[in-house]
Amino acid sequence: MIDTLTNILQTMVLYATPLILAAMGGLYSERSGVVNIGLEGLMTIGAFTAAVTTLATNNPWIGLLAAMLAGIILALPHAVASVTFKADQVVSGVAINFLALGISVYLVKAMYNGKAQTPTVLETLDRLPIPGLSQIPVIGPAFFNAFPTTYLAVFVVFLSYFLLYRTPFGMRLRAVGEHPRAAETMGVNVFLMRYIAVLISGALAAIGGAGLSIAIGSEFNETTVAGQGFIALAALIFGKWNPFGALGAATFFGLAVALALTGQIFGLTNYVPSEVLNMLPYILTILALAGVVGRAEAPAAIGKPYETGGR
Amino acid sequence: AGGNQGGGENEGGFSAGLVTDTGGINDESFNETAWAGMKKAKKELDADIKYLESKRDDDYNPNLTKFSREKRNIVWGVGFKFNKAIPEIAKQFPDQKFGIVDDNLGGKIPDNVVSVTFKEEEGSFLMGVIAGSMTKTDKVGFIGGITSPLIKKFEYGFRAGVKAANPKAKVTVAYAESFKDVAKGRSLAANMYNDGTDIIFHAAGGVGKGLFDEVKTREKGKYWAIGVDMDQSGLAPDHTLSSLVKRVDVAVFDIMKDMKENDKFPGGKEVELGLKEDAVVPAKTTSKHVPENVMKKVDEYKQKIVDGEIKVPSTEKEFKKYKG
Amino acid sequence: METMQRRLRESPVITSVVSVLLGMLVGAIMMIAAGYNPIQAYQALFMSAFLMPYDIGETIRTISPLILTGLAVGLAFRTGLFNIGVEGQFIIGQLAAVIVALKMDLPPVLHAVVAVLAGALGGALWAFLPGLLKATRGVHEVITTIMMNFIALYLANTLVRNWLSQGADSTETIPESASLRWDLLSQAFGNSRIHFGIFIALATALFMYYLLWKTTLGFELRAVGLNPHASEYAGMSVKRNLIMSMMISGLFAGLGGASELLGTSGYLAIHGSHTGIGFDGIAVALLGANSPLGIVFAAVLFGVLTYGGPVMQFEANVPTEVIRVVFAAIIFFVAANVVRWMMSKFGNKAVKKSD
Amino acid sequence: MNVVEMKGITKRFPGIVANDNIHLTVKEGEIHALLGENGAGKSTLMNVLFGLYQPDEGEIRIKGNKVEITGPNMANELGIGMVHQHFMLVDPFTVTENIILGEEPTKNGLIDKAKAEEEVRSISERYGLRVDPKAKIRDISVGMQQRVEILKTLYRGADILIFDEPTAVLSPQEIDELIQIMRNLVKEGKTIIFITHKLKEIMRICNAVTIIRRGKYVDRVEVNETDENQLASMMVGREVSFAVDKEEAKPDRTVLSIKDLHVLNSRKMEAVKGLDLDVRAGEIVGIAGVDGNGQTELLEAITGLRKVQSGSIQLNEQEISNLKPRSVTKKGVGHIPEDRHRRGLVLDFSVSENMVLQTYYQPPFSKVFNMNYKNVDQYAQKLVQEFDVRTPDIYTPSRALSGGNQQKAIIAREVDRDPDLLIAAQPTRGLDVGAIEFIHKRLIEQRDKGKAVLLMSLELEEVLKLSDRIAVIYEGTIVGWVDPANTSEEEVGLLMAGRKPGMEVKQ
Ligand SMILES: Nc1ncnc2c1ncn2[C@@H]1O[C@H](COP(=O)(O)OP(=O)(O)OP(=O)(O)O)[C@@H](O)[C@H]1O
Ligand SMILES: Nc1ncnc2c1ncn2[C@@H]1O[C@H](COP(=O)(O)OP(=O)(O)OP(=O)(O)O)[C@@H](O)[C@H]1O
Ligand SMILES: [Mg+2]
Ligand SMILES: [Mg+2]
Repeated sequence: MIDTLTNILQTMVLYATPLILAAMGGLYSERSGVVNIGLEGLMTIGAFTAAVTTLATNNPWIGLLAAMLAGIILALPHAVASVTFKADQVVSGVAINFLALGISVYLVKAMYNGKAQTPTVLETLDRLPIPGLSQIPVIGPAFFNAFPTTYLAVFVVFLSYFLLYRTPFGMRLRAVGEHPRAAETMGVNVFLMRYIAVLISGALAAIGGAGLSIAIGSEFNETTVAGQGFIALAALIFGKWNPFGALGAATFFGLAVALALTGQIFGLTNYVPSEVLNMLPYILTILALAGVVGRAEAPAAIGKPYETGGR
Repeated sequence: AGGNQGGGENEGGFSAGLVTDTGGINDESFNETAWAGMKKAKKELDADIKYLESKRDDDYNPNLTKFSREKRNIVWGVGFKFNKAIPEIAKQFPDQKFGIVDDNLGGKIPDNVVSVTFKEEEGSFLMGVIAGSMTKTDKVGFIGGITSPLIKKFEYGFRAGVKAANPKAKVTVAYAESFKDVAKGRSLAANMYNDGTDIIFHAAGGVGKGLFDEVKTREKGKYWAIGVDMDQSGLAPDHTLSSLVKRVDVAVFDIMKDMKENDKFPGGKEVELGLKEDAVVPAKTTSKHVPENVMKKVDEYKQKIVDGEIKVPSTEKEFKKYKG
Repeated sequence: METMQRRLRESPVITSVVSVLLGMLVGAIMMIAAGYNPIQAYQALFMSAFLMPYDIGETIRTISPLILTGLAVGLAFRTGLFNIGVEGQFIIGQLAAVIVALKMDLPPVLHAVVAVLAGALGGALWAFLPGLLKATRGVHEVITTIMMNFIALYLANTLVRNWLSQGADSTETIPESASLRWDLLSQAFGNSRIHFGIFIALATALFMYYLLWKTTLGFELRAVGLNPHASEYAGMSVKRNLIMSMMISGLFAGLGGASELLGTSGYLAIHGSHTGIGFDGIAVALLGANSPLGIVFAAVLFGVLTYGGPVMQFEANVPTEVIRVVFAAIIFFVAANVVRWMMSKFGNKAVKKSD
Repeated sequence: MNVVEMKGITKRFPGIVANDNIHLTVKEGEIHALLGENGAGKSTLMNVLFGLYQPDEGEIRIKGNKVEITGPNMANELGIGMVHQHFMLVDPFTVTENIILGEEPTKNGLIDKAKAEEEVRSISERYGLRVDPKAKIRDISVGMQQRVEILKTLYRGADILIFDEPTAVLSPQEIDELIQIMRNLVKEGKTIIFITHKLKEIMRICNAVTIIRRGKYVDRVEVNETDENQLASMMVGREVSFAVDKEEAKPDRTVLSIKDLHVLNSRKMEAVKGLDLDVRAGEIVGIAGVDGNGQTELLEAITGLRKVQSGSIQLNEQEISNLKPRSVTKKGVGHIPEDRHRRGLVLDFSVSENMVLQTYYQPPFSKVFNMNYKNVDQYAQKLVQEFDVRTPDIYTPSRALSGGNQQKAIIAREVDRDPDLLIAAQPTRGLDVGAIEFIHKRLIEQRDKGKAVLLMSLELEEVLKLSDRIAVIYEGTIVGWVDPANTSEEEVGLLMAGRKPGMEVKQ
């Protein structure tokens, strides 16, 4: 029983980690008023870059850094299109998704002799037990023998909370997402804030993706991310655009996946088709939304391009 | 870059085309091994070879059509997913010869089609023997990709092998319902290992990568993985007991060789390959971690299967009847 | 001169054409960078779609479901909803159609009609829940539809394996009576799998135009999409229209799934991941500016690129993925209205020079 | 000394010259009015001064120095602060957060909340601007929001303050309070530029006026050398009559009768508490009250937009409470909503489509389920002409119309449906005198045709001028009825503040 609980928690953490990071990325962008449906693409480019760089350098930390950089670079067109050119942000985000998948698989094929996946990354960011804490029964193995990206994700959540709610930078960023004109009259540079926010979102989502290719998994292919960017977006909304809310939502989703997977190990499949078990996380999410969470209040200016001197 | 070998038509020579399923040409699985067979044909038969990748199931028809228009000596469709497209195109191009891997078209094979199938259960049985003999916890695991008759062959063959070698051992079975979700593979593996399982066999394509990712991080000599399709020991050299290698390359090559050299084409037939044909065998690297006595046992069982002494079950029904 | 310049700047056709060319330029740069020959590649890409009647037929077949999923996304957008769930509704459309095709015994034509209608209904019902939750509980449709996509996938898989087949990977092929293929048409296009789906798609585009701009329901749907508060004030039921809009959107998607199944594949297979046609629909709708005509054109472009992609890889060795990059670039250029920006830069310079 | 000198300012927008060679001179320590019709270019000129827009031509001198104001930051540095016509407040933020935004006091890189609140408190005490530093903007009254806006400028040490139409949204008491605040500010050495449409206010507190008309400079006059009539005619370019000509009302049967009504607001608190009200055919009943006393909820309850908890609402002796908006409309209620952008119009619909927003499904606009746009357009054309809606054509999106014309379009739509009861909520908010005149005439015309008119306005003057009877609302109930002919702004104002006339008023 205890083992099962450990199993469930460990799987939960594993699944939640990339979602948390990507959702934090989305948080910055959307809090500043820029919809980011491109999280999926940003994760993809992160996963790709991390794998390729780690293969080249044999150092996953460099891979992680490179992924961050790639995320920032790919987020740039989204920022340019939606902030400077005032394009529809959803459209631009969808383009990011196409672009990321296209570029990364194209480059994988060009680099690895037509192969659709990278070779296996041998040096990965393995589970990192925290001495002492990891010995605690049940929660120790789940929370304190986690991947470095997990610790990073939790750190980013706390950091984001402080940054967004305690610092001038965060206050300005949120103001820009609620009422850009008001922020501008107070001397806040709306464009700059939005650029920074979108680029941060690229960096964080890319780290989330990197975790999939150099921590949890050890290669990159077309399906490495497979919709997790969208789930992260859902977690962000589910969590009401709040760092801890998003953390909770991503963890909830991880828990639902864990229940389904562990259920299989228990032989639940003798009674329920495995497909139905696999549906569980999604059904639970909908039930939670319908039953408990309900209406979420988006940042007021989300999705609206801002024009200096416009009305 | 890329990988289309050879140029245009070579008059009087031999030409072949290969259409992959959605896994792509370098899937580290049957598409890739099939292509290896083609490359061998290029080298040894001087064949002109080309491949087309399919992005979606909808692409099978146009891709097969493209090669048929070029009047290649044979067009291969690799994977059971071609079981609807091959008969349809074969009907449209009655003079064209086709080959399908991993499906027998329900027995209704057109005259211009050869079907190549494997007795995966036989090879899996040997994997089961290895796992059953070597488990210290009497708990072994199986991770499947998407539930399907093909993957079930692996599962029941494996379970029968375990049962034969170690009736006490318990087999935990889980399906990821995906061939791609690495994280799921890893989580399932972690769950099983945490649960006391010490050896896991997979037939789950990319999902299986997660198994290797997980086993790698665990204590050497205690936790093991068994690969599938190709020799996967490279993914975790210290943790891989064995891999079940499916010699699609040999099958594909042999048929083409027969066509070119003997002008023989087993049209309308199912070529079923098993242990007897050495088509589903343990990887060469197996002996690295598997002790001699177990290797010996594997050989004994292999002989019994080849001799027909043991009939390996491939479905749930057959497995239930199987006594071990 | 000035009016002409302005007209050029504002014409959506010019914007689209220039954006397409620019997008292809981006693709060409990528190809050159990786050492491929872009001219050869593009030649193969576009030739392949029109090479033979067979290819034209197959291209049209590729286009048909894209039109329908594009219309589905576009209609929802028009009414203020973002239906990411087109993918799932498409799958349910396939599922419902294949159930009717396999489990019911009906005379030809009627069988096909009932199967198509079942698919449409299935898609509509699948979209009903997100609509309902949005209307009554304020749950964001983006989340629910994303979740519903996965549920649809697994639902279809489990039904195929446990009910529609005996544990196999796919269902039987549907009977002739339920097929949307028409031999004469197929033969006219070199035995390709072109089918009635294209007519369904075009008729649906017309229907969407008619619905939105010619009917009272369309008036309501648009009003609610643009300003729910004013619509409520004016006596429209915001909730009902929200649900309606989701359902009509789902209906289009379901039609897409049904006609794809009954016309193209003829069976439903177990899938490990989504088909992607629903997601492509998002891009198509956005590129087509959510207007029925625009969506049809965007689907044609996307269809040609999609069908030609593998040939490009085959002929010029260029990985097909470059197509996605090209398409992404096109979307960017259209969305950012780069053409107008270039025109204004260019225009200003011209004016300054003439000063 | 001239604190502000704007010379020959020209600002063009695509298709329009908003400011055409405008001059503005403001002396130190004065309250300077900027007067002009809607769309005259007042806000634009002030946005130029505040650095939000860059002028195409002209020069600006602040305290004698020629400057180029490149942005609000620069304006702040020059000591210019602006209270915008449409409040620039971040709703989910607190009062303090709004004030310090952009210039936050920090400790170790984090916002020093305690210090910020302390500072806000001290400035607010110094100038008599009562606010709750910890309250969220969305929870406070409009009056307090405005004080926050003023505090924002003072926090930044502004000594030139621009108030863009600050009184349009305030109750008489709040206006008095604001005027007191402005006097305090001048006493503290500040200079104020004050935009308003209300000539009385100009006469009351301003020293000088600059008048602009259609983007052009008209004149600068000292207040003590002019009067209301002269200002009005300078602004409009013709003589304007302020008096509303109306005959004695001939009230008939009761059209609307409300008994013991209870309604909750959006926060689920009781906003209307046992309210009784009746309106008869042929009369205008005005509801006077300070914003937030249940007016909005009352009107929404009548029109079916909000649920009634208990009590009855009868229209022509039929119960209409908790009917759907459409049924209420059909039973003969017309409604000019308070917030025209939110409720009144689908801004992205054409003028023509907006004209049939409630009636689109009825013949001749529709047949079965088809729309007949030919008839819709014909009808819209007719209304546009009849009601003098200034629009390029009926296909123009209503977003592009000026506020006054948007309002005219709504009135046209509501009046033409010939309802028994016409509810007009804030019908002239933010409009210029010309437009106000037009709308007032239309309302009286309805009354004279024997319709019942229920008028809700935060502008006491308007209520007094138009109504035949006035119901004063306070905390969700009618606290008194007054006869406009025999009352004064003071008396009504006291009732609105919840005090019975004759009671001692403590200062
Ligand atoms: N950003 C803008 N883009 C285009 N036109 C504008 C813009 N801002 C103002 N205008 C135009 O400039 C003119 C002046 O507008 P402005 O807001 O300055 O008027 P105003 O005098 O403040 O009117 P009101 O009394 O209604 O506040 C209007 O006709 C308006 O159409
Ligand atoms: N986005 C825009 N682009 C161009 N012109 C605009 C835009 N928005 C408004 N205008 C113009 O601004 C003018 C005034 O609009 P505005 O809404 O400020 O009117 P208003 O009379 O001030 O109404 P309100 O009472 O709402 O303040 C109109 O003439 C309109 O044409
Ligand atoms: Mg103004
Ligand atoms: Mg105005």
